[in-house]
Amino acid sequence: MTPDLKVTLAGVEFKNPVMTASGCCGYGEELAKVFPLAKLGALVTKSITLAPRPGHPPPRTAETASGMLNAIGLANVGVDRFISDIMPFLNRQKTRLIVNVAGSRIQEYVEVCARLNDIEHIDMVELNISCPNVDEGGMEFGNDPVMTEKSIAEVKKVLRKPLIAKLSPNVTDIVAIARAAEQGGADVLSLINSVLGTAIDIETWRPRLTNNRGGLTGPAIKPIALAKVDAVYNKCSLPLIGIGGINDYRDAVEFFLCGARAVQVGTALFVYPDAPVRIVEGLKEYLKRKKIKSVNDIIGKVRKY
Amino acid sequence: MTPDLKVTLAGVEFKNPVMTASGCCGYGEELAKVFPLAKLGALVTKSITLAPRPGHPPPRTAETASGMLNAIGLANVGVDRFISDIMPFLNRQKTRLIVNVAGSRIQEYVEVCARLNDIEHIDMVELNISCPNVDEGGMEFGNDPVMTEKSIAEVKKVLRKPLIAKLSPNVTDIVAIARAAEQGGADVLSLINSVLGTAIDIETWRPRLTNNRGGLTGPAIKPIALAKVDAVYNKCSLPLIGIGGINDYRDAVEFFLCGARAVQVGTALFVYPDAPVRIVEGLKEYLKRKKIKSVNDIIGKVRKY
Amino acid sequence: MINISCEDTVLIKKRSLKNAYFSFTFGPYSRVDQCYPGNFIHLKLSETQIYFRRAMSVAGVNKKKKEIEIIFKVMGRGTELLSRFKPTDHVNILGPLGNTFTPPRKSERAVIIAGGIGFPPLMFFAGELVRNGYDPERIEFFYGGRTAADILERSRIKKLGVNFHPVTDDGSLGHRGLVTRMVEEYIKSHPDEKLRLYGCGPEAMLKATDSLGLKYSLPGQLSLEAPMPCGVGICLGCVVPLKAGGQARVCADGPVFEIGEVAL
Amino acid sequence: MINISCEDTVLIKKRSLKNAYFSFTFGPYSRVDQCYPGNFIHLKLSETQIYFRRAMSVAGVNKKKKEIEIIFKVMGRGTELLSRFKPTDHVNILGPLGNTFTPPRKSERAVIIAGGIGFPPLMFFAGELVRNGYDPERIEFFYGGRTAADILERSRIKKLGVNFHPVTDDGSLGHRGLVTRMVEEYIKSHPDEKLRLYGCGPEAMLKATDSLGLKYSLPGQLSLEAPMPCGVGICLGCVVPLKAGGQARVCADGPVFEIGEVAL
Ligand SMILES: Cc1cc2nc3c(=O)[nH]c(=O)nc-3n(C[C@H](O)[C@H](O)[C@H](O)COP(=O)(O)OP(=O)(O)OC[C@H]3O[C@@H](n4cnc5c(N)ncnc54)[C@H](O)[C@@H]3O)c2cc1C
Ligand SMILES: Cc1cc2nc3c(=O)[nH]c(=O)nc-3n(C[C@H](O)[C@H](O)[C@H](O)COP(=O)(O)OP(=O)(O)OC[C@H]3O[C@@H](n4cnc5c(N)ncnc54)[C@H](O)[C@@H]3O)c2cc1C
Ligand SMILES: Cc1cc2nc3c(=O)[nH]c(=O)nc-3n(C[C@H](O)[C@H](O)[C@H](O)COP(=O)(O)O)c2cc1C
Ligand SMILES: Cc1cc2nc3c(=O)[nH]c(=O)nc-3n(C[C@H](O)[C@H](O)[C@H](O)COP(=O)(O)O)c2cc1C
Ligand code: FES
Ligand code: FES
Repeated sequence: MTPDLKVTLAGVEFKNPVMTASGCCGYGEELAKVFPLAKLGALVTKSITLAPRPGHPPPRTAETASGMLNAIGLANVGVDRFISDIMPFLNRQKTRLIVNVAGSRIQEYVEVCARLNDIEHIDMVELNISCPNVDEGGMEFGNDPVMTEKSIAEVKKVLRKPLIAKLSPNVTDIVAIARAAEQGGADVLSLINSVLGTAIDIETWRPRLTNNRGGLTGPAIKPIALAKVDAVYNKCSLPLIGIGGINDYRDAVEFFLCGARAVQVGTALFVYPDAPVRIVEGLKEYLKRKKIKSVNDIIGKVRKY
Repeated sequence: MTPDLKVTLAGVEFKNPVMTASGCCGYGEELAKVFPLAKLGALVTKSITLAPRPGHPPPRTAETASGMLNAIGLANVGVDRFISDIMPFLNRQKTRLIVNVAGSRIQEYVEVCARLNDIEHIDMVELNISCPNVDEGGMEFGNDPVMTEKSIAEVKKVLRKPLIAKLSPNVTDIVAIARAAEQGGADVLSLINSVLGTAIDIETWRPRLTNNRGGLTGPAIKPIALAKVDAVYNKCSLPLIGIGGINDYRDAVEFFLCGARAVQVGTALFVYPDAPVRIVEGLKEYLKRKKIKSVNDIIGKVRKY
Repeated sequence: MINISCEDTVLIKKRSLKNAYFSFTFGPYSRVDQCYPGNFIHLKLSETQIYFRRAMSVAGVNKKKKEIEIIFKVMGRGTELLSRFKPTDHVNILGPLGNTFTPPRKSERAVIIAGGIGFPPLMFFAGELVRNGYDPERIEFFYGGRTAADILERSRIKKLGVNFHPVTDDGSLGHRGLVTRMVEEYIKSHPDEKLRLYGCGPEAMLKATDSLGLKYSLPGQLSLEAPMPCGVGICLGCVVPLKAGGQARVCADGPVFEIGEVAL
Repeated sequence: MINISCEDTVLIKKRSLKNAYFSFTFGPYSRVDQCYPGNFIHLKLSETQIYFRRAMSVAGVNKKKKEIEIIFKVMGRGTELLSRFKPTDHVNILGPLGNTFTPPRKSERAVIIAGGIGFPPLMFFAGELVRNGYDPERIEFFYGGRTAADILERSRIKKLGVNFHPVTDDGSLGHRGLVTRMVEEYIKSHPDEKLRLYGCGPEAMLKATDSLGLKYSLPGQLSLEAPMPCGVGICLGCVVPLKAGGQARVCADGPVFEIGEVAL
């Protein structure tokens, strides 16, 4: 008997709980050369903004101990070209599709979501609220409960698809942010986005990123991400998607045990582009070995001391 | 010509800028079996509390990708036995001595500091304000600017030695905390303490620490620590001590370039107990190679884009 | 659609060349038939020691034995670790990646300009041209280095029958001077030939080659390098600015670009 | 005061034993003269691949050749990596660490109880006793395992001249049953002898040995294991609770503890 990997988030059923993480899989075209995207629980696109963005100048990634720093700067084709140039490809893929949306003003989030509303194949929208809010002088939306609630509420006014709010880890009290997101009307929470970090070249005395600082991701941050999921689980009623340093099925299981109902795989894709497929296979084996029928049976089952 | 490694913090001169980090070198007795403590810029003791504390039951450490989690739980002999049993040993060491102090009530910090006041060989006190504040329901002192300022101000009322405030990284806005510490009367800031994290055993479904969560340290967190030092540098007028994932002289140089005037070495001691000696040697070579006279000449010299 | 594999192979042959250069042969590799000159492979050197893969150009393939060769120089942590691999050690290969050199037309003369770690793909390219019937006499293989010790695999290149032009800074082998200076002299002394340039090597060499192409209106291609987290086009870490505006990913849109295309 | 060194040594000899066990000999190691039975060394296996060191008991030393031996079993990531080391590979040794077994008095009979990865230090201990003039006939070496394949280095132990008592769960070698059951029978059948127990092995074995010591009022020592981040006493990660209250660090206060001391 093969274990059941199906999970349901906000009424949407996913064939398995393993998704790509935003910004780590482009729009899926390159990964499709490595494995059929139908093997994914869902594809999450890189962040889409209203206008196209070139991103920061290179270097915009750097290798660190068991991880990486990036300051890509939300490089993307913009929502119009996403719809005209990319969606035809995505429409042909037999996988759930989650479009990640970013912006620097609430109105930008709202406009992008409004344009995505009528595209049938898009199953959910994930809001990247870890962007600096231009209106509020650069403070990130996701670092403040009030801004979090407000931006989500505004988006929910126009969006007819289920909404995932993606939380930043760079906050004192992530539970307060999670509750604000719930209050604003989010249907699902995904956590975490990257952790603020930097690195310096000691020969040139230059930061390793032209943006001077960036986001730390990869195995190094897994303990941090896991603690955030653990902190939020049961502190609000929304289902959680765990993200951060997931490299193999073992990492994924840790997130399920801490309360994640699905996981996203980011940086690991850069090393093993077929990592999600490996994780799905590993999960099946694990559940079989443990004689557990469904992945749902392990969610939140960590046995705290 | 050997480069000058001397640095001065709050009027105290250190023969070099490399210190041990609190909790990672006991009270120095074991390290003295590996190298003469006189080679250190300073020894920073593990956190001393008013009463002795056994700490959490084992397991209280776990290995992670390029790092470790710990929840030792401030195990220490208490201030009285520290003075009677440990100080005689420390008095014989020809090194600067910084005593780290912890507590769960402001009054506890104050009382411990009062007892340390008259011990001549103690050069400075470092306040670990990353402990849960019992009076305020467990919220960490260091996570709130008001509590930070208040606890430091109360300690400064009794303490006649220079005071280092050790900051937690687990906050939205570390600059606000740094400024509060300055306002409260801190003379030096050290950052960072460990990053909140957890890990789960997927066979037993148990957290890997009996405390369920702990602090992440080691190379994994270096980019995070560096970004915090960079964020605080020039945003308040206090000298900074950089801590977090420093393994070799290259790591130390990154911290100096970002504005640290000294560094503390923690987790690396567990792998190379002579790491501080290696770092001092490496620093000398580096400055020589770069034809730089003094380590002070590289502090804060990162060339931002 | 699926054409990139991610597979474990074994180090079969290790040759230590001069100057911290090594030739490694891996196999069996299922994709040898899909490896063309310009393509590269992305090597996972250790499960946890070094996080990112390291990119290496295909330096040769043995289709019958299903073996693939790379030639690399020890530059830093990754290549240092790789150099300590021993036959029977495993390595995970992601590939083949990137685009390929466009062969010259029959009417054209191929002017190859190699330097440093840029020579392996060009040696592979020259070899494949010859194997596919292109007249080796119409290949000018310029190869620059500081001293004679920097010019590797000489007999192997000469055996192809190409016109081999080693150039060294100190004159210890071949012409003395900068390789691109020699190429310019060659161009100037062959005004009536249709030349096509192919460059791979240090940044300064690529820039000079690019300038030569533009100055003398010669077509050609340059193979670029950039730190590559993913190698497959999904991280956007390896972008370079284009002269026409916008950016290109060295891994997925390159590594081979037309002369004049990239703002070097 | 300074007596712990942190030095690079080279793997000189690698012997593959049964059941995923290996004997590794490193050298030259400057501290061979300071290594006593019970001591352990802490091995840094890779600069970045695995962060923590791994603890291994000293299984033997060759003072003249300045060589040190460990015997280990592949348990997880670290020992797996170690098992793939080849002669000439480097490893950094921190040591010697921990305390040592107290030798029995001349009037006492040494009852050694070894199991699993606990046998190397006890084999070293028995050998050193004999070398120092202790009558091998007065050493009872009990060694338990599941099957015959778990009882390693038999001829080497026998060569010491000790009374060797292999015990296996399935009876495929020596007595059939649990090693501590056999030890209890031995104790009961030697009521007039002064016995001193020495145990190292799986937790259940240590517990049973501890109980035996308390039940029959026999002195003795147990060598414990615990995950050890630092091995030198500074991280407080390896603590065990003491029966008298408080805690002890296995690395710096142990690994050898008196029977009845630790709350197992
Ligand atoms: C398409 C392509 C093909 C290549 N082919 C070859 C080849 O055939 N032979 C050869 O010797 N080298 C080749 N290189 C360069 C080789 O990838 C680098 O020398 C190697 O990555 C350096 O790694 P390191 O860990 O030794 O150095 P480090 O400097 O320690 O590496 C640190 C980081 O920088 C990156 N990096 C540093 N320098 C380079 C560089 N020049 N190019 C790309 N990434 C870099 C590494 O990936 C790593 O992330 C190629 C590079 C690319 C992009
Ligand atoms: C004082 C002492 C002496 C030892 N002597 C020997 C010996 O002579 N021969 C031998 O085969 N083994 C010995 N061990 C046990 C050996 O250290 C472990 O088997 C080894 O650390 C497991 O590492 P791993 O990476 O293979 O396993 P993993 O399970 O992958 O290790 C993960 C983590 O757990 C720790 N760990 C796991 N199991 C143990 C354990 N039983 N003891 C200590 N740490 C553990 C590791 O240090 C590491 O941090 C000794 C342990 C100690 C404390
Ligand atoms: C190169 C890169 C680009 C990213 N771009 C985005 C993005 O555009 N939008 C977003 O919400 N998250 C982005 N992220 C964050 C990831 O989606 C994910 O939250 C983070 O990387 C942690 O997961 P990981 O450790 O598995 O990579 C990016 C991460 C990386 C490494
Ligand atoms: C095992 C362990 C115990 C620690 N105990 C203390 C402590 O008692 N007081 C304190 O202020 N910091 C303590 N720390 C934090 C360190 O001083 C340091 O801030 C942190 O480990 C980051 O530095 P590193 O990455 O170099 O270890 C402890 C860290 C570790 C790993
Ligand atoms: S290396 Fe990732 S896009 Fe080129
Ligand atoms: S292992 Fe660190 S105190 Fe024992």
